[in-house]
Amino acid sequence: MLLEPIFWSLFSLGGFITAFLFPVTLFLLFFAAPFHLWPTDPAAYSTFGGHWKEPLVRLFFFVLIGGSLFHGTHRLKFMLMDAGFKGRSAEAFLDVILNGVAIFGSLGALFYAVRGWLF
Amino acid sequence: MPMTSREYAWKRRPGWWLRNRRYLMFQLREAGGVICALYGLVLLNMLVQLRAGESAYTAFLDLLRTPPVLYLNVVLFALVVWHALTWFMLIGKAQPIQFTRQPLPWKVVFGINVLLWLGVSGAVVYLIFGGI
Amino acid sequence: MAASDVVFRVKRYRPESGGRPTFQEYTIPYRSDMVVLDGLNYIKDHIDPTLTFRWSCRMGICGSCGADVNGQPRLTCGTYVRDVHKGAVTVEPLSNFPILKDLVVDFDDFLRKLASVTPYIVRKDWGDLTKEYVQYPEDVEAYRQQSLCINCMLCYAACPVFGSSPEFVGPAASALALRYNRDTRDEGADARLARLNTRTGVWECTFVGECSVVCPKDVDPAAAIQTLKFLATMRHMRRLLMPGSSSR
Amino acid sequence: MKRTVYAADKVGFHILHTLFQTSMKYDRIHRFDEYFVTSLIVDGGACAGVVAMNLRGGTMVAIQGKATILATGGCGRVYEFTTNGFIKTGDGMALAYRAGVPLKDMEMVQFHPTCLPGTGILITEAARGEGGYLVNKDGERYMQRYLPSKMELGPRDILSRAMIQEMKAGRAFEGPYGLYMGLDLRHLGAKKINERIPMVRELVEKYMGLDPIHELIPVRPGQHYIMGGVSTNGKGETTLPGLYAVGETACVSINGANRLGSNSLSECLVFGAACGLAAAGFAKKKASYPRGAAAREALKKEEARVFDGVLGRERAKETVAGLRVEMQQLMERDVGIFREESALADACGMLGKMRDRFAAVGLADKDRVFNTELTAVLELDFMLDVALAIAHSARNRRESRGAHSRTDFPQRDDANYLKHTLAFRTDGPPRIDYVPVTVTKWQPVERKY
Repeated sequence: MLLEPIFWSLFSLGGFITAFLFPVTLFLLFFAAPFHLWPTDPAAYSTFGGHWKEPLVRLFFFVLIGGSLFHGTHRLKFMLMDAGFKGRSAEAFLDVILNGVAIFGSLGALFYAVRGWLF
Repeated sequence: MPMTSREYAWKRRPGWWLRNRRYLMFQLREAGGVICALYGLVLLNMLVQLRAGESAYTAFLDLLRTPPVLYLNVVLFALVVWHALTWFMLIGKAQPIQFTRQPLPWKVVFGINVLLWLGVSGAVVYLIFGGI
Repeated sequence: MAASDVVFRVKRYRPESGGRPTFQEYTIPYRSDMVVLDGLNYIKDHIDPTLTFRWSCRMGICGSCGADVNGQPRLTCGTYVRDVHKGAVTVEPLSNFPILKDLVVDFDDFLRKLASVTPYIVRKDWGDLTKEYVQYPEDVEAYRQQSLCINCMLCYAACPVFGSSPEFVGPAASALALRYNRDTRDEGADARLARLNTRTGVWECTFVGECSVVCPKDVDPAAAIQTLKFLATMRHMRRLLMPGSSSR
Repeated sequence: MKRTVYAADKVGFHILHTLFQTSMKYDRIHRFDEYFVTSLIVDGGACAGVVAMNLRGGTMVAIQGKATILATGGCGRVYEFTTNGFIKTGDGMALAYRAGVPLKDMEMVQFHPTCLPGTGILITEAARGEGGYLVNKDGERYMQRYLPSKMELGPRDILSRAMIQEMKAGRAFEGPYGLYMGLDLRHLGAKKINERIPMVRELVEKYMGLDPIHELIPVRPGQHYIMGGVSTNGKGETTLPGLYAVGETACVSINGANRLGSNSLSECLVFGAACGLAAAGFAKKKASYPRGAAAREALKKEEARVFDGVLGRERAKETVAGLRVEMQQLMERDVGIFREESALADACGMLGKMRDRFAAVGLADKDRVFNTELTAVLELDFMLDVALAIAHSARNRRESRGAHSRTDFPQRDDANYLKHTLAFRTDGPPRIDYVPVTVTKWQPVERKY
């Protein structure tokens, strides 16, 4: 059973998600305050924690984390294959490790997204 | 007496992606994609720390804002932006679904996507981060 | 007209002498309107008849004269020396292919790959062969771009994925698969997508895009492969969700 | 009824690739890529296959068969300026000729008026069809002097001859590749050029470094097609049982003395199909497979001739490139667009001498694998045979007809020359013979515009 079409779809979806949503998010969370480029600190505990109560915000971060993980691990796999990690067993190994990271990372994000809201 | 042809097997050089600028830009694009996954993990950890409470969260945030980590972040962020831009270029160059009779030139699609990107970013600022 | 000279650094490999490929330099008269192939022919006719390379039409249609010129795959008949030379012009056999002799490389692998994508019209029933299969201009437009491939192999030489995974079906064969899938007369799309939806198929492609940069006929194989990935995924999902349904 | 069909300006290209790709459907088609045929195997008065050199392996092999079809194209490389590819060296014609099959109407060589100087790349008729002008260095549309009723839309032979006359009158441009005329598209405007003849603009920009929207295209006549070839009937059959020829290699006589555009493609499609069916039918009916002994013998003979003979010759004064260029220039000058007795006599004599000089052509490349110097020598050998057949056929036709234009005999002479030329190979100059023309529906009349 070839899984590539499924992972490629998730990779593509992740590509759109990271391209459109990542730059602004990273800017606000990591650079806005330390470089004094924003009037407030969007990453401050109270601010961020306040927003986190919103279902839309939770969904947003779940999608962001899941998308970026599926996107990035797919690229990493092909980069490693290109660098010489070749052959069926090596590829299977990469598939298990990298897709594992993506799947468990996404589940983790899902866990935090629904926690305290659903249970 | 018949001669057997001895083909010379060609081997790809390890530093192939330094051979021209486009190959290098490709490698940076791919690296940008991987960096995105790294940030995905960082964000996940932020959620873990958020869940753990204010002190843990603030400690993590402070770590991110120590100069070495911050400047590393600037470099990685550049790659993420490059990754976004290349993604918009690729959409125009691939167009598996064609909405118009003639495929649009990739530069046009790229321009549309950049505008869309600015719009989406503005929406994220207001909807997710509560505005300025 | 021959104001000055130009140096050609040509990679040589003699199978019967063995050893590794080496560079040989030739100094030849320069003309502003000479193409790289003219230089090679000058060498062959006037300096060194042992220099071996393929060529025929010298107008970019037969696709036999490809070589790496200053590190980039090009048709030597369509590359002006004035555009590429910086003191010297380096000519090497196309990257990624086994070298038979000097600039002559072995393309047989491509012919097997081309055959593997069913590069012809498939029909369950050919019907009345004395009648025409009518196509409208827009039907032709759907596959015209991919049908212009001249099998020159520059795209394979430019493809780093093919360079590291020789089993990869590659750009030109994929583009030609799409050419037939888009043909309104064809009914073989499913088999072609099945072939391309494999370990050696389109999934190997990482969209470096260099194939489309070097293509002398603007076939744009990189875009063709992305389209095929999309179509293969659609087919795959349909079969997952609706087992037993054959697509189209 | 339309005379032809087309696929944009790339008809031949699409036929070629469709045929090649569709051939992959059949496992039983076995291609011998990059094998160079050096001779036919003739056994008991029939063709029994070919002896070929495997370029990659550097070995000679005999390929036996009940039926053999020659489809090797034309012989444009016999001339200095040609629109043909480098590999169009008349191999198939020479192979049949050496096996005793006559070459028919070889004097009928078509020259296309609009080729880029230097490369010989063809600028299609469509450039004039869309309204392009032919001008001399004074900017004059000189065709008004030669064919005022049709101007630039006249037939290829008349346009080519008018160009040569303008050149002789000193009204041509002079460039690095000799004299040329101007093809002016500038008045058509960018829009029309881009829409109707994009390939013309692409070729001129790419291979001439000029933009036809703003500049004159330099053009001169070049050899384009040979109406003559291996004498066959409508089914591609030659006089040698089991040997067939088709396409430009063959002369079915559908082109007479002057081919119309696109008829070459009919030859491939229509007569290609007829020939294939005839050859298959012949093979089916023929009970016994050719004997191996004849093939082995032919193989041995060719190995000795090519590897011990040609490849063994040491390189000296006479080189393959030198002799080839000499032959091409001679053909261009004396057996080209205009012909006359003394020049043709001279050409026949010179070509005979070149045949002898050929024996002294030596090789620098002694390798067997992919030896393109060796194949160039073998091709020159074939070309000399073909060139001799052309020159002698032309010399013996003392009239002007179609593409064959004798300045000393400017009139058509149906009383004496309404007949096909046949050239037979001998150890000396070719033996020229004639056969009557079969006239069916259309009686020959004088060409008037």
